Amino acid sequence: MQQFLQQTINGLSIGGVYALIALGYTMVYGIIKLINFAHGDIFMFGAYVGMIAVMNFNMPIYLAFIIAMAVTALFGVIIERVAYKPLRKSSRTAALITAIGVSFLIQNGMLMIMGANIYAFPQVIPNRFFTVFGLRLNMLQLVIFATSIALMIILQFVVSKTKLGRAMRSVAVDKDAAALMGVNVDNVITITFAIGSALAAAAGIMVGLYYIKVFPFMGFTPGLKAFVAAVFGGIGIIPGAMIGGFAIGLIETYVAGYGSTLYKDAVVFIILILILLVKPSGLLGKNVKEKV
Amino acid sequence: MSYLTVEHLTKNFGGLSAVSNVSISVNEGELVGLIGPNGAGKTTLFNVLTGVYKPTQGKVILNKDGKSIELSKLPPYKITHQGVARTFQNIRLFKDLTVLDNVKIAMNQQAKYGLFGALTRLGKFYASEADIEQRAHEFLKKVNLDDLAYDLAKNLPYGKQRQLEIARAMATGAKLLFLDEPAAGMNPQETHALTEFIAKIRKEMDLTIVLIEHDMSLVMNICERIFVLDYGKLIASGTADEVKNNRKVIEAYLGEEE
Amino acid sequence: MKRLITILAVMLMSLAALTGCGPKEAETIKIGVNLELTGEVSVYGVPEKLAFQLAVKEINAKGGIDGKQVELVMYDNAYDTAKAVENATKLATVDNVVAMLGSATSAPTLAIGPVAKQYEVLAFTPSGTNAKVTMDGTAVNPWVFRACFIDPFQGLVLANFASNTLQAKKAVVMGSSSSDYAKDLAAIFGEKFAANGGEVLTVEYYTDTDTDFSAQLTTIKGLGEFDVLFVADYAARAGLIIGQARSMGIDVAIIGPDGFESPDLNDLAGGAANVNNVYFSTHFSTLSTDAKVQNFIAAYTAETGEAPSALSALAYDAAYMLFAAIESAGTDPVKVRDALKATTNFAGVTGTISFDDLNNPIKSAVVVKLENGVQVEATIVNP
Amino acid sequence: MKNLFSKKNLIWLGLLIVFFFLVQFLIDIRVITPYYRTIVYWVGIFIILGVSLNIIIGITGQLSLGHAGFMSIGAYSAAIVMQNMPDMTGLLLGMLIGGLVSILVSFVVAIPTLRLKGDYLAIATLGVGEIIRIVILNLEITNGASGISNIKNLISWPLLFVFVVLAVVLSANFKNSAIGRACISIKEDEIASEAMGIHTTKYKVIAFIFGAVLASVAGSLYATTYYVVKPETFGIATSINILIIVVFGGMGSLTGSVIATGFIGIINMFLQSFAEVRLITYALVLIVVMIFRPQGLLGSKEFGLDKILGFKPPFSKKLRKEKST
Repeated sequence: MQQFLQQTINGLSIGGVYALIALGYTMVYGIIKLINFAHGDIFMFGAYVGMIAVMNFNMPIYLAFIIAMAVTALFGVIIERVAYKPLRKSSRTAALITAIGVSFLIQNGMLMIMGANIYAFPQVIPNRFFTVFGLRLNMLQLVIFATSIALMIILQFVVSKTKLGRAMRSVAVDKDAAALMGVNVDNVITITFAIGSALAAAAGIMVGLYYIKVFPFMGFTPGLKAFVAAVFGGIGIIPGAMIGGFAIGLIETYVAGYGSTLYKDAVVFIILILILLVKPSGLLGKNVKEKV
Repeated sequence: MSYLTVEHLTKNFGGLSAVSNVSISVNEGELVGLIGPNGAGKTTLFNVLTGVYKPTQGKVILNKDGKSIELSKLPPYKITHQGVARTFQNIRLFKDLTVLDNVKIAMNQQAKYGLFGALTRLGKFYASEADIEQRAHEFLKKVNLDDLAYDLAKNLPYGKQRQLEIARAMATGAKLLFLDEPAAGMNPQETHALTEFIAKIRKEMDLTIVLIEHDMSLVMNICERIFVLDYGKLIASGTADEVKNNRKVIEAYLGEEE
Repeated sequence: MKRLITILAVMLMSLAALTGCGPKEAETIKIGVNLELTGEVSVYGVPEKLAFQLAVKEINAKGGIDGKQVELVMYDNAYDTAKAVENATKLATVDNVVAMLGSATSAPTLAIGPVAKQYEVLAFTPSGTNAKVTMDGTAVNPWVFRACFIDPFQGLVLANFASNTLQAKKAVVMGSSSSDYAKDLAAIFGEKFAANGGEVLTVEYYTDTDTDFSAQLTTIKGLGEFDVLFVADYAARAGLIIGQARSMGIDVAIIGPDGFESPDLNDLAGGAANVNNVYFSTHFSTLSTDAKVQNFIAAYTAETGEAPSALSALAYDAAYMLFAAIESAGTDPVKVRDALKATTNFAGVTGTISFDDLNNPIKSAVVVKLENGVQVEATIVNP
Repeated sequence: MKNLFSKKNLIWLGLLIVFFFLVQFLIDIRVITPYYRTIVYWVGIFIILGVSLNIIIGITGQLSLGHAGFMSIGAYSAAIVMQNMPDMTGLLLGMLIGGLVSILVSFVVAIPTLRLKGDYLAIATLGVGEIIRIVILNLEITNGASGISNIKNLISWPLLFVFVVLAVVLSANFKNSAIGRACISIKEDEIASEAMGIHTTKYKVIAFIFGAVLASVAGSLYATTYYVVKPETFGIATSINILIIVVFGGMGSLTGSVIATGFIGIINMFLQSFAEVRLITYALVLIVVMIFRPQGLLGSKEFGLDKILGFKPPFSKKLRKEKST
């Protein structure tokens, strides 16, 4: 039982990471129906920026967070303007292929600039442990968990209660109609990418702090799993990303802990396929049929 | 038994009833119209009749060659195999293919070879392909589109696209056609030409036609019977004159008057 | 369309022009290099590239070999076997190199082997540890050599070290399921440790892309007491495992293979304070007082700005062994192969090296102890 | 005229024979050196992969990102059989087994996943590719992470030529048949296609299986060309490399894929020394092509003899005239 609880804690802390990345995925998908395949790589980019800020410029960690989120937001906006915007009218397949291209470009660009070396993120926050009822908890785990929930609540508030959120929702429903109603569609999409990318950067730094390892391909697998998480919870739905993230984290940990680690990733993909088949709109989603 | 029988058909979306308890029958060779204000459930009814949606309740039965077939249990392609075809409100041609290919695809069932024949080109492949090609051309001649056979569907003028869509539906070998707003977006001349076209093909090919239309001149001109839907319910049926003078219909179109 | 045809025609013509150049009288000694320089695996290829370049720079500064300058012809195989075959074919038939160095990992080297045999140009891998690398089916491939000891050897060394020096009775093994390195090591270690009278409680696998090992470590912790944790992996993951194990309160001795050796190990473990009671087997120790070793460390650090790893040391030795063979045999690839094969007691930075019948080096291993992330003790272990 | 020995078919046949002997001659006189031969082999194998993926993506419109998974089935089948039968019989037997396993796997995969649309399908197939890779990584018979090495090298220009021609001709026949038309109509408009009486699921599954089998054959050739098969070779990166061929050559254009593969093979050769640039170039190509020429090099058109020799189009795929687009 103790072990089960410990595994649950382990699962929730990985899940928090997936949830953080999934939030960005889901926001972008919710607004422009694009699977931003490069989102995991934007997360990687954010981790690098944060690391360089701390390591080379000796910034305090909170400043590194702010800088990394700002730079990565800008990076996300540039990607959107250069690569995705020209394709807004094209098929979704074309947009997805472009996103794959962008993902490869960021990975290999980073590889060229920083090399394949694995960097260790400076451990600027001393990682403390607590033992509660015989369970070992650690500070960063709690921070990741709390941050992901806090960000989810803030985002949900922004989208459902603010003027910006209203504009976002209107763009999500019908871009042309939103434009007619005086919403600046381009700006809304830009802001969406900026927020999504900034979230990814925050996730990148937290992962850097917790898991230490920073390298050009670090975004690929978590990115894929976060995508699965977003689909699981209902892509486009902010609380769904959260629930999906934690669910995938837990499932993965239980499979690794009690089943076979070897098939851990396979199980995640099987879940993805099952979800897509049984309820493609995800746990919290509503089914929408194509209009004939 | 009439040719097409719709029995107590209901289609709900979530809590919303788009079509409720509609019963209709259409006789062989008839041309009937389906009218009603926007959102009355006409297209939904078409979608249920052609298998795109499954009905929540009720049945759709086709009587063909003395057999009755329950269409509401079949997927769309099998309904088409029963000689029932349709057009769409917003034209759905295979835009990047030629006019000829659009028709050939509709004739696909007539191919007399399978995967093996297709890959090796042995057996009946060449004969069957030549046959389909020839028939497609013949068919296009019949509907006056043969001179455009090698044009891309998307490059056709609007009126011709509508015409091609009807022709393509017929090319499946259909005897029962559902036309969803065939005259939408047309000017009076085009509508007139279309009216003549529908009348002509119907006679030449022994078709039964059900059409949705907003253009009353077209409906009143050529439809022998008219059904009126409002809020998903059938509120009237009969000849053009009968419907025109029905109080419920006037209310539905003009709003309730005291 | 016309433009396309023109472009294709031009390319074909330039292709033909390229083939026109036959082998010229060599003014320099060309040595081929076929390494993983891009992609994820370039972490292993790049240090070897740097070591090769260092060795060539040194030998050329001393006037080259027999008065001829040494030139490296370097191609990237990106850890892709198809590219490795293409590169090897090009080096052997177009560049007409005297010998080929590389690749750093086993898989591309396994693909290079048959090409080396077909065109009779030797391939020398500094660090391809898979036992099959120098084999051609069940017989030896006479054209493939390596500078490192093979996986089974390290497994034996570590099992003996655990049983004899650490007096361990119960062991737990962790390794990556996507690496043959880990699988081979884990298997041999398990056999030998059991033969020594110990017991392996479990073998926990994970994948190369994992960064969170808490699930496996929690399972391990649930198994009860054990004496040693064997992590059969490279520093990229071993560092994380050390850190996460220590933070979960697993404080038994952690042992590992040569892959542990990396300047990043301490950082990845979350700080040098976590790297206590850690041992790993390796090819050379920076603690060595041998002047050769110290010179190499100084030169490499000056040249690249980084401390050398075991991979760069092995590559450095491979380069010098090859130079020695060329010096004694000239530039005929077949004679060079024979000369390399005949290498006896070559004094390199990774030990004194001769080749056995299977073209594997005969040398002893070093087991290094880390306290607070620093090498404090080096024991030479023979299996 | 409309039969197997039509004038057009005979001209094609003649051209192929001439091409075959020309290349063979160039190999014999060593103008095509062993190194260029390895490039030719790469191009041949990837032509089969490109064409087979084009059937699924370009013709049927189903974006699949797991193609390398099916390639690995063929590669491993050949490798495993050739462990015990290191000769041509072994290769062909391995190819056959690989094909059968691919049919089985692709069928099991296709039935549920092809119900999905667009980007969901893409992600699901990506998942399938990864699952295949993970299974291979953990099986005993595939030798896990080490993969299988020391595979007998049996590749030769005649062998490669036969399979490439076979794959391309079969694919072209597939495309220019009632089945191909059904597939194209699904890509154009699935709902209209269904309304025309086309059993869309069936045709999607057929196209998917056909593509998977060809990929598996290419995989078998890969195994016998490169001595070693290992799980990483068949990851997402390879699937995307094949996708680049399809996108670059033109979705729906088989000849486009053939030309694109040749082109990429030559570019690869010239960028040999600029390895880092190569991957970045590919990524850029993908993005730039999608933005400026989403239909690829040839679009959905084929590079054929009809235009050159002035034949009447046998099927109306070829346009007599093209109006403003």
